[in-house]
Amino acid sequence: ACGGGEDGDGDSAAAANQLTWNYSLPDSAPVLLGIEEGIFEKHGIDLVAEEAAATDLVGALISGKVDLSVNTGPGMAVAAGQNVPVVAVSGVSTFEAGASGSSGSALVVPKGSDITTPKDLEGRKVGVNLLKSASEFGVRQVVVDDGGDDKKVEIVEVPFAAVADAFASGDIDAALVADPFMTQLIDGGAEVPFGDPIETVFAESPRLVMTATREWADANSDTVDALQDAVAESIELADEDPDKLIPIFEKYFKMKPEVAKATKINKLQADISPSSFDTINDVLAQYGGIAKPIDVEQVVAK
Amino acid sequence: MRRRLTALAVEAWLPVALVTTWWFASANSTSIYFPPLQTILERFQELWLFERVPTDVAFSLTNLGLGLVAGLLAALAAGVALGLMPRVNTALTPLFEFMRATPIVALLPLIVAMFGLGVTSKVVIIALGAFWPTFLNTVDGVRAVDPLVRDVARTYRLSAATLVTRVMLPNAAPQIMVGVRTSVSVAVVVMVGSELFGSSEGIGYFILQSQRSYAIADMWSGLILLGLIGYALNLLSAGVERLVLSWHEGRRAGSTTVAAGGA
Amino acid sequence: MNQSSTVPAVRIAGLQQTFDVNGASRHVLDGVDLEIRTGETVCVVGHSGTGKSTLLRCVAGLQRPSGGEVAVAGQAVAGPPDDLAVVFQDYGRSLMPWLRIRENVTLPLRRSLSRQERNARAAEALAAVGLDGVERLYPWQVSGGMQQRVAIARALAYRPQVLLMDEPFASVDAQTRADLEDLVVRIAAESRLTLMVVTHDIDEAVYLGDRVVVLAGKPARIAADLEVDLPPGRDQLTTKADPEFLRLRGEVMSLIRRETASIAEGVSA
Amino acid sequence: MNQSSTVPAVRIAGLQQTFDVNGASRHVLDGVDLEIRTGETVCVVGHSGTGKSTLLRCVAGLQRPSGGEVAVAGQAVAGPPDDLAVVFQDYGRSLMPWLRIRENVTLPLRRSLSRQERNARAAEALAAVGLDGVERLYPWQVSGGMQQRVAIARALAYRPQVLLMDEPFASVDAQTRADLEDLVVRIAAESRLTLMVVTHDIDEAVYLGDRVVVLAGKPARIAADLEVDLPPGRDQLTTKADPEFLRLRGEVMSLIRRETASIAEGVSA
Amino acid sequence: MTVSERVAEDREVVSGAATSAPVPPSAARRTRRAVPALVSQVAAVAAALAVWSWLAVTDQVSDSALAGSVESFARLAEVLGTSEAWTAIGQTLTAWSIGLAVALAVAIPIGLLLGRSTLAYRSSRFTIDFLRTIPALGLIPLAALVYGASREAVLLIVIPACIWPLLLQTIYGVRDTDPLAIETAHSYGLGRWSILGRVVLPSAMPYIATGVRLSAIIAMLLVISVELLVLVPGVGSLIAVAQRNGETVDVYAYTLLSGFLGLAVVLLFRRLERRVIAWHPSVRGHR
Ligand SMILES: Nc1ncnc2c1ncn2[C@@H]1O[C@H](COP(=O)(O)OP(=O)(O)OP(=O)(O)O)[C@@H](O)[C@H]1O
Ligand SMILES: Nc1ncnc2c1ncn2[C@@H]1O[C@H](COP(=O)(O)OP(=O)(O)OP(=O)(O)O)[C@@H](O)[C@H]1O
Ligand SMILES: [Mg+2]
Ligand SMILES: [Mg+2]
Repeated sequence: ACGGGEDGDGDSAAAANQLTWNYSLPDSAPVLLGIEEGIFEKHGIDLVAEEAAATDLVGALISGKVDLSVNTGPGMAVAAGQNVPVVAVSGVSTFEAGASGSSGSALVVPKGSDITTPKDLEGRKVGVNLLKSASEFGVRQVVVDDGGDDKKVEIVEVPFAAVADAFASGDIDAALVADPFMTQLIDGGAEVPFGDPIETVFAESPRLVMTATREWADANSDTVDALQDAVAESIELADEDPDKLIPIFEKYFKMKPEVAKATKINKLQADISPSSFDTINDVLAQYGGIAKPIDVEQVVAK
Repeated sequence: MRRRLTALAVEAWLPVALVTTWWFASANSTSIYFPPLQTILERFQELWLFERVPTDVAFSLTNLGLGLVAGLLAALAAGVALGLMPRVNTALTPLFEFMRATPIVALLPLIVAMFGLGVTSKVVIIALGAFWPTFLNTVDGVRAVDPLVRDVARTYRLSAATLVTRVMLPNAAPQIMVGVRTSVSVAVVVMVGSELFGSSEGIGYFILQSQRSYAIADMWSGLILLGLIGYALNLLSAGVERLVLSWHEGRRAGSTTVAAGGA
Repeated sequence: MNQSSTVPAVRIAGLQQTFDVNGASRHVLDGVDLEIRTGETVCVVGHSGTGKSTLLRCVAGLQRPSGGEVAVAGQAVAGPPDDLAVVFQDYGRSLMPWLRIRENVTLPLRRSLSRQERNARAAEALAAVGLDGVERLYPWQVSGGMQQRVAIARALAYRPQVLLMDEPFASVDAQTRADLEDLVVRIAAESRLTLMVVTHDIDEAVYLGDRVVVLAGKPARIAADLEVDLPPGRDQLTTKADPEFLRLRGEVMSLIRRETASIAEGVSA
Repeated sequence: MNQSSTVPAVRIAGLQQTFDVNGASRHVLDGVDLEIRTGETVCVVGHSGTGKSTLLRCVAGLQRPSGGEVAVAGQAVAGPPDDLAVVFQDYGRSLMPWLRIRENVTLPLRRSLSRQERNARAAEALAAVGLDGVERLYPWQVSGGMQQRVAIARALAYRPQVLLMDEPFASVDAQTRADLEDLVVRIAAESRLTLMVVTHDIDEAVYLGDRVVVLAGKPARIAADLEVDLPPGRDQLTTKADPEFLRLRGEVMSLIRRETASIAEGVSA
Repeated sequence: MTVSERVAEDREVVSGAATSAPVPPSAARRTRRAVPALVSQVAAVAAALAVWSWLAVTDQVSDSALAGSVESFARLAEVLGTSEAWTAIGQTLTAWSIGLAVALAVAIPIGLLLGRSTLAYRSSRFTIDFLRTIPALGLIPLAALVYGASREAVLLIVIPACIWPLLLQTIYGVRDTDPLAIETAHSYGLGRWSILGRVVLPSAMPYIATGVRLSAIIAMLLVISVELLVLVPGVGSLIAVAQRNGETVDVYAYTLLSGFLGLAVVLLFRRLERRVIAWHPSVRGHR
């Protein structure tokens, strides 16, 4: 069952349905809930979850360390742009705000800043926690959509934890931050002038997807179907009662109860289609995230 | 002339052999992590000769130079001072070791908070990285001076300046030089680390970006560039070393035994 | 002149030295008393391993005695006193291998003198010990005896008031040794140098010294302190043939031999 | 016996040695010829800096001569020959500071002997040079003379066939020196040791040597090679009072003095 | 008082004299001297903590970047009561010890060889200088790509990074061996390997010891850094999780923990070093 087969599990019959899965980002929580609630088991899949760093969602998959992983929609596009053979086997969330009405991230500015519209960012310095990512492209696109010139915006990488000090010292004029830092900053007086550029730009595009290598997905199309069903059912459960995710955050993300309670996730959606990558494809190609548009058919398991 | 050629051959055969092996072993590679060397070199030429020199390379090298100079000077001064004042050294050792043992990556937010996002914090980080190897070796080298040499210095009541420049530094020089050479390569490593945050240019930044976007050949080309920069810096320190340690080499060579000399 | 007759250049009183070795303690010096007047030359002789070098190191302030007192020019010694120079027994290691011979000699002069003066003094001192033309070599490029003479030159160029020498001529040939002895005698006389010389050559001790002190015993104390009553103005031939010289020489020799014998007995007992 | 009379233990022929110093070359040895028969003791004397140590180092295979040939036991020397031991002039540096005295002595013995045998040999050798009870000290914990004796003990414990000694008794007192001289004479006779001793003490050279070789000149060559024709069985008192001893002593002394004088002229010229 | 005097005086205070260990007149003096070393160390640490608290309390730096020292220590004490922390410490130490052991086993023999043979040294000089400048941090993502979040990824980064300083120190240590010591051994017929093992190695030991200390700490730093950046289970991943969740106090508590781990390692190696090179002037009389 293992794409790379490096695990060397000789007991192939028993392990036929045991799949290891790298999760990352709070949006993975509904899937984890499904595991806890036995939904995957019901679909004949024994999904074993291991956390991975958000910056490393492809390596373990390619090297066969795990069977499944998660990735972001833009991350998938970047990988596909370099012909990395990874495909989405199921959707999890989109860039739209979820049940809580918040996407959990926003562009914030220091208290009393004169920035009120995206165009005001021209000539300013904006911090994002990762360059060449949805954050950077989102910011650029909202500026352009507002009639501005994105080349006049200087975008630098700033760790979330350093944003407050960077504001205080005047190093940056705005920053795109996520929870729990967003809430901390807003509590500390920072303001949100115009919402979340990422949400605005990417909207219904896939935010979090479950991934596998193409080779694996081709060879295990039945399992892929079962996975999609299990994810869909898990999502339904999470949508019914979002509070069920709180213990998941505490257990799998080691969050403190207050933090877990305040954590918001995006709109959940298990369906995934090649065309849902169109926006991502356009924006990334526009700003150099990928050299040229990708063939979106390549990113999704058949 | 012939001796020069032989010397060159001695220096060059291993790298040439390694590169050749790499070239042929990777020629038909389809692994995304280990692209053919040919591809890497093509990218190298496109990227670094000399398109990105004024931006990424200049940015990184400036930080590196400033950080290295600051770090080494501080290490020499502090190392000699603490080598000469064992009591102070003893008092500060646990603190120093603790500071040294604390991963900078964990403190990045703090460093950004204290020194801002600009080049200052990068230079500070590089200086900090370059500091320790030279500092430790200097302290150890100064402390290891032959007790009899120390006695000579004491009885003849050498002035502080003479003691430091004529006795302690030359005595510790062999050990300081190891420290410097380690510092130089640590500095390059840390330079890359310093570009992990708050950057939009630099060789380290470029490498990280290449990795994130799976442009693996670009990443390799950047690593090769770093290796070359490191080698150049090492040549520089080797030159300094030859100058500083000429007595040392002469003494060694002067009494090389026949068999060893023939080897 | 008046002061110098009242305050001895070197005063050692009840000096004790014990070393801690592998947990046990080695008692090396036990109650050594010695006074050296300004301008006087005292030679210390004794069996190998008695404690001569240790005594010298205590006077030089390089070693803190376990007990007793040392004063140089009336000042209790707590660190190396001013205007005191030492020629170490292990001359090879006492030269800095990274400095050329000239720099080794001028090293202690850097405090006070200009570069030119320093070099002039070094040249003079090196010439005095018979070493011209090697200024620009490193110590490890010259022979053992030459190294030893560099160490002597360094001490002379420093122009100390008290000079301690630990077997300073051990590595030079007989002729050079005689020349160096005469050099030291001359300089000592000319500049009222207070001199303490450790030597294992009894002829040399009697020839150089105004007094010869025999250190002996385990732990060591001063076993004898002999005045050398020879006419002033030493000469290698006439002095060494003087009956008084021969008498003193014999006396010192028998003293040392007696000590050695009794030690041997002590060991076998 | 037959072979040893035909093949000399040490054969030096046309030995040249030049050093490269600051670009210029220093010509130290110029055409030295010397043969030492098995079991013979040859003492080398000469002015400080003539090239005695250099000569020894060439025989020991530690230095590649610039010209000429050296053979030990009929074998051309290309590296240190088997069964050859050296006592270095700079004994302090030749002892390993990280080894205790016993381990310093047993260091060269490792290969063939058991641990017990090694320790027994070391104890014996140390006792022979008058150093019992210091086995467990480090070299830097004992006096200069004691260090020198440790170096000698190491050479003796090694039981070489050829022993080269470079001013081996320079740092010990007269009495110990006499004892060590007798020790070496005895061992050399007992075990047909071929011995080459560099010394600056002419009495010692004549007393120890079957031959005394005078090295002199700049560059140096063998200026004289004197047979010592004294009755076998040396004794510190009788031998040194023998008229032949005194004659030889005088001859060597005048040879060296003449050389020194002519060098001094050379320098001033 | 000249500097050189002060040096010697200090030296005696700390080491009981380097050349020799004269017994001081009374034992009381020795204990009186030993105490200030500890006192001064405590004082230095206390001063540093004071500066830290001052920075945190007076809000020189924002709360999200710097937690107070008291809270951080309190939190550290708290987490040390959890099995989670100890598991992480175990994982980190395991990776650290494997990495360091491999580095030692590789670097010291090669260093001895390269230090003794000019030919080998010159042949490999370019390669070594080139390779050792390739930044460990830059390779982290590659290791992660190839091995994922696993101990292999950690070791792939840690081992080479530890080898270089150790290799260099060993080479220099070997080259600094007193030529006369080698000649002595050589003339006594000690073979190439005996000389290497019994003369060159002990003589180079002070350099190697510094190198081992350097490498031990570099290993610890990198193990934790890789854990942090790639989320390999261990102390580093605890820091990463705390950072991600914005729990500054936790970040500092775990950072303190990693600092203490490093400190423990260094103190351990200093101890070992004193035993191994007890004969060396810088250590003589310490024991
Ligand atoms: N490594 C070297 N480089 C340059 N010159 C050297 C070197 N070694 C020795 N010499 C020169 O060779 C000459 C002879 O030295 P050597 O040590 O053999 O003298 P020696 O006869 O043993 O003298 P001494 O009795 O003082 O020990 C000296 O003038 C010295 O300067
Ligand atoms: N650092 C030390 N630790 C232990 N013992 C020591 C130390 N230094 C000297 N000794 C001991 O003190 C004694 C006297 O040594 P010292 O060097 O004074 O002798 P010496 O009279 O100069 O002998 P020599 O004529 O052989 O040089 C020796 O027995 C030696 O072992
Ligand atoms: Mg002595
Ligand atoms: Mg010599």
